[in-house]
Amino acid sequence: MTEEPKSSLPPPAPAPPKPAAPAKPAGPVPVPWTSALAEKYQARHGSSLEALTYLGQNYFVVDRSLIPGMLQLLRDEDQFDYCVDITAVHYPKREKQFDVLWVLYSFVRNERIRVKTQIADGESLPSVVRIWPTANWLEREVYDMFGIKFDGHPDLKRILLPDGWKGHPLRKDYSILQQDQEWVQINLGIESGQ
Amino acid sequence: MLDLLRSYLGSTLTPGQANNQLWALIYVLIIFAGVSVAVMTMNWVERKALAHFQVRLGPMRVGPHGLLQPIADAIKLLIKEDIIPSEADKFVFWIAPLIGLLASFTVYTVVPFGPSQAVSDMNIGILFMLGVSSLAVLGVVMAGWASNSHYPLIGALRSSAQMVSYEVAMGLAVVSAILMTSLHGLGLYGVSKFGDGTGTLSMIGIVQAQQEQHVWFLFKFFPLGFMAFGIFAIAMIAETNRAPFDLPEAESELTAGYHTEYSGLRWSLFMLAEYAAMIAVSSIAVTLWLGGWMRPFPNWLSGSAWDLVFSLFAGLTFVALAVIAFVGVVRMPRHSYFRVQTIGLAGFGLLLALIGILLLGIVIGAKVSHHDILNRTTEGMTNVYWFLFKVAVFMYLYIWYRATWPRYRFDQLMRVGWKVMLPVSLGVLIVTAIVGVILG
Amino acid sequence: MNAQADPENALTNLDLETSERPHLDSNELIINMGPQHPATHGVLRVILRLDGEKVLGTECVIGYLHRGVEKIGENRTYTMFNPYVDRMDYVAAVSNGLGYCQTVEKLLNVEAPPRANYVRVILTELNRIASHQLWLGTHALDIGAMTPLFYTFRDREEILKIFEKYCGARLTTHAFRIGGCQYETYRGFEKEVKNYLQYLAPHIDEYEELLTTNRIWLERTKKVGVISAADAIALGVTGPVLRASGVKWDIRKAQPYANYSAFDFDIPTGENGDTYDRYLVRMAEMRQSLRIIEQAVNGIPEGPIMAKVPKVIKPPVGEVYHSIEAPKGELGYFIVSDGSTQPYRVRVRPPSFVNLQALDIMVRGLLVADVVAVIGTLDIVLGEVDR
Amino acid sequence: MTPVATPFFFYLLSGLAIAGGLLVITRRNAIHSALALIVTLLAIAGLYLMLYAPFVAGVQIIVYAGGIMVLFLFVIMLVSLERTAKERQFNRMWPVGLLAGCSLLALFMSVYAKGKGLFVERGPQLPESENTQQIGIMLYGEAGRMGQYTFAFEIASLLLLVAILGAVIMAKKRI
Repeated sequence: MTEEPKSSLPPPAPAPPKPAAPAKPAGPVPVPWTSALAEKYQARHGSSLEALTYLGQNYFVVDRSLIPGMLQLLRDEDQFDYCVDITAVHYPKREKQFDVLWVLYSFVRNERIRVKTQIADGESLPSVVRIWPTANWLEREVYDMFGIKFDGHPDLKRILLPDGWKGHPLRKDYSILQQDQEWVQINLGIESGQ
Repeated sequence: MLDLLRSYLGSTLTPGQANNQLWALIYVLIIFAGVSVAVMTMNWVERKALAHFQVRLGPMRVGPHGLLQPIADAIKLLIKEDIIPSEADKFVFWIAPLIGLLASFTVYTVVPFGPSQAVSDMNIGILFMLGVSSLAVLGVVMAGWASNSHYPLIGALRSSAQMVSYEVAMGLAVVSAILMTSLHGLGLYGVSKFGDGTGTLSMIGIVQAQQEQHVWFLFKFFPLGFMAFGIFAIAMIAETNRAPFDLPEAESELTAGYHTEYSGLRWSLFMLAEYAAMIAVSSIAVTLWLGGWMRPFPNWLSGSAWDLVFSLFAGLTFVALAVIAFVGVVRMPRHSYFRVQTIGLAGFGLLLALIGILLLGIVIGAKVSHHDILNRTTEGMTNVYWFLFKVAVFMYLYIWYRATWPRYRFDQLMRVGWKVMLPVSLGVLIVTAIVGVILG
Repeated sequence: MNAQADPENALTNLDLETSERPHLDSNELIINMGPQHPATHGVLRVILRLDGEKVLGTECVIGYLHRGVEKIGENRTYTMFNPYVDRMDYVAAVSNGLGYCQTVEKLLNVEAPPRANYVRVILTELNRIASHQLWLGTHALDIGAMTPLFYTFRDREEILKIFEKYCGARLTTHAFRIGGCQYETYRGFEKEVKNYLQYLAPHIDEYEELLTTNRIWLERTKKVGVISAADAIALGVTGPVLRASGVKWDIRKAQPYANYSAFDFDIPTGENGDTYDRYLVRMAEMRQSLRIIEQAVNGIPEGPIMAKVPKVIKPPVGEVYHSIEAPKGELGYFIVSDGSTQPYRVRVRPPSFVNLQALDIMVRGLLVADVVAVIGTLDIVLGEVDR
Repeated sequence: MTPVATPFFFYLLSGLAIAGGLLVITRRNAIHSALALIVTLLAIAGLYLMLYAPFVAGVQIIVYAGGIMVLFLFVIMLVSLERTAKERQFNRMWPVGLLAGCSLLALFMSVYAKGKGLFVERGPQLPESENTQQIGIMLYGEAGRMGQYTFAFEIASLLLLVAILGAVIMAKKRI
């Protein structure tokens, strides 16, 4: 969480007031999460997994290699039977550019956790559609917006943007005013959509 | 000319029976104009009544209380561009609304507004009516197919299946009513032994049979007549594609069903045909089960005094409508913006009042002078009034249904048609025959 | 009558080959429902593959209303982004705002003052009623009953009037601010809300009178669009749709937020997971909302309505997922802060989007008319599906 | 009601019927053929009316034009027409068909020529109003007496019932 997004056109937002706000105490930081669940997975996976908690919200940061297996275990053994959301965050300065997150919930435990992993641009992830069918559209959206491919997805194609669109808008190097001019000209017959 | 008028008004025959082609032609023109006006009125009434069912006002802008709305609509539809899809089958597309219109207007040739107030009294009257109204489905099917588009096609498929299925139950219900014309059993209200035991298919003959048997067929062999009527009343809604059986034009599923691709005049012809068909099937129901032109309680409340009372109804209805209009005038906001509307509504009320007074005058004149022609006119007017009154009740029911019920699904519609209506109507027919033979 | 689909629209994600192929080589019909169709509640395009009128499979094509809300969020300050969320589920704008404000509050680690929470609950529950009313009207209209639409709109109007008096807007209200509510309640607010409670209860009876025991309504909704509890959970379906399948789960109870734990209310559930149960659940939810509002409006405390938050909102570095029970289901926000005035990433977990995914399994084997009913019963808002 | 312009209407209706019949076999589009067939059927109904047989005319309209043809159209609409429209209209058998048609026509002509005496100048002048009753008496008989065709009629209806049952069984995959 380092940089301002690199945007070719700055948003027309009023600049924040110059006099710096009184120095706030540094916010809370993620601390290790201790619970039976965390210990179980830490024991199983060791250093490739970190269990953290931040503002009362618990999450695992895991290595990419754990991904389908650990999620499968979470659902099968620990009853996280509801996949709330799948999403990603783009950090262009990092070597592994993408954080991919699974937000999970268990009805039985009434508990919400997140599983987070990091992947590099161009790397793909295994699809979890077989584990939670709801992942179908969610993974498609991640693919649409970030260009992250999910192996084994039954129908990985764009969902919100039209087929044939170039670029993945939620990457930080995609300006807010950018669009696929070529697509607009061909499909809408106008010079520009702006 | 006066002689001609007198010769007709003095006649007790329909123009067809009297073999009077001129009068037949005049009748056809009157009916054509009358049905068109009735459809426009129905249009306004439906919109207003539906609006009031649904806590809103309905048309209020064109004319006082939207009275001129149908005319505005008609003009708009006439001058709208008539779009024919480029992929459509042009000839069939062009002819389809005409077929529907033709079918629903031809039916009126045999509708008995009174014992002599019909274009013709055909020997096969009811059969003719059913036959011609069954042709209306051709217009719908052709329209749906000729549009060369998916939604109209599905609409056409639905309507052909629906109309053919409900025609069966409808026909059987009609047959049991026809059967009653020949059976002089126990009516709900008394025994009768008139006639020669031969039934009739003639529309006028059916009403006369009810007159002779002193019972509306609705109440004959209670509840058999009632059940047959119920079947017919349901089937006729399906036949005319109205809610809750309006699947062929279900706008939330098929955008507009078979007339999706139609616009302007051609579309309005479909609407005209639909409403004309509604009035036509309602007249069949009135003729078969509700005693046609007969006034209520002709036997119980008999005598010339009661005759007078019931013949005053026609004039009184107009007077009542005039009073409603005048109340509207009084309640109109006092503002220069509403001046034209107020004057218009007052004029309309005045017109209604004049018609009412004219009708009352005829009745009273007949009572006072006992002039033959005045008597005949009174009689004819009363007959036509009661016939139209009963039809109007049905038209109101159509609106009521539409405001109340959701739409059936196609398979449910078919199930109701084949698994409920058909067996019941068949059963009613058989039981009617048995009961008639035993009691007769 | 061209039965061939163009290759672009081919139903690739359906296993049609294995499921019910018709015995006879009858023509399959590909019908494009939408994006301009009266029953798709916006610009949803559903490609239907039909055998006669029977649905063999569907594919939803969405995105016609995509405005890039998440991208906009990254380019606006926290405060500036607040009105944008109203434009997602525009019939439940208050809920959207509540979810967003609470997520940012969580990120800032501040709590809205109690009075603000009460006002929030009242407005959010009123909004839930308004959303359900809109759903009921349009759903009934899709099934062919036109009258409920006008009844519900008449009553929804009163809610919108309260909103308008409170914050000046009727639909996209922007009622809440980060840290509480910007406006104190107007004079007579409580009285008007109480009057509305008195007014609405008999009117809900009126809706039910028209539909609940109506034979045609029963035939059209019972056993239509059934989704089992297991399927619903697997597909991530939430909200009334999930509860109608028998899962008694409501975030207001499971993980209470905004003082919901202080109120006494039930979670209505269904048994069969069909359209009729979903109808009953939503009707019951309206009544439960009335209960909540009544308790809230009676117990509304005095005090400040806005917590102390800095003028310039600069949450510390961190990331937070927070979700609320919107009228349509779980509405979640995942916000990543990099310590600047603008969110580094805003992710919205839209209930409509996820619920719409269930359309396919719900309508297979049903008729075209049922597709309309099922789209209605899912209660989707395309502004939220497409964002 | 005495008829008006009888010859004119006779030739008009006959002409319509023949024209419709020709269109049925010459149109490429099956829907157009079906519509032409409806014209033919309606024209024939008109001819029945001219023969003082209003009941038969009415039944002709209800059953053929209103019922059967609608089902025809229903089926045709479900079948893809693009292919049939491109196919050859007449197959190689047309000389045979023409021959058969011509011989049938010749047969009719010869019957008409030989048995001219059988065709009376004017048809039986049954009163119009009696027609329906006459049919009823023929089919069902009067009080205490069986009709001329009662047995045949009932047999025919039984046959139709069997046909309906057969159709249902064949169409339904499982009962």
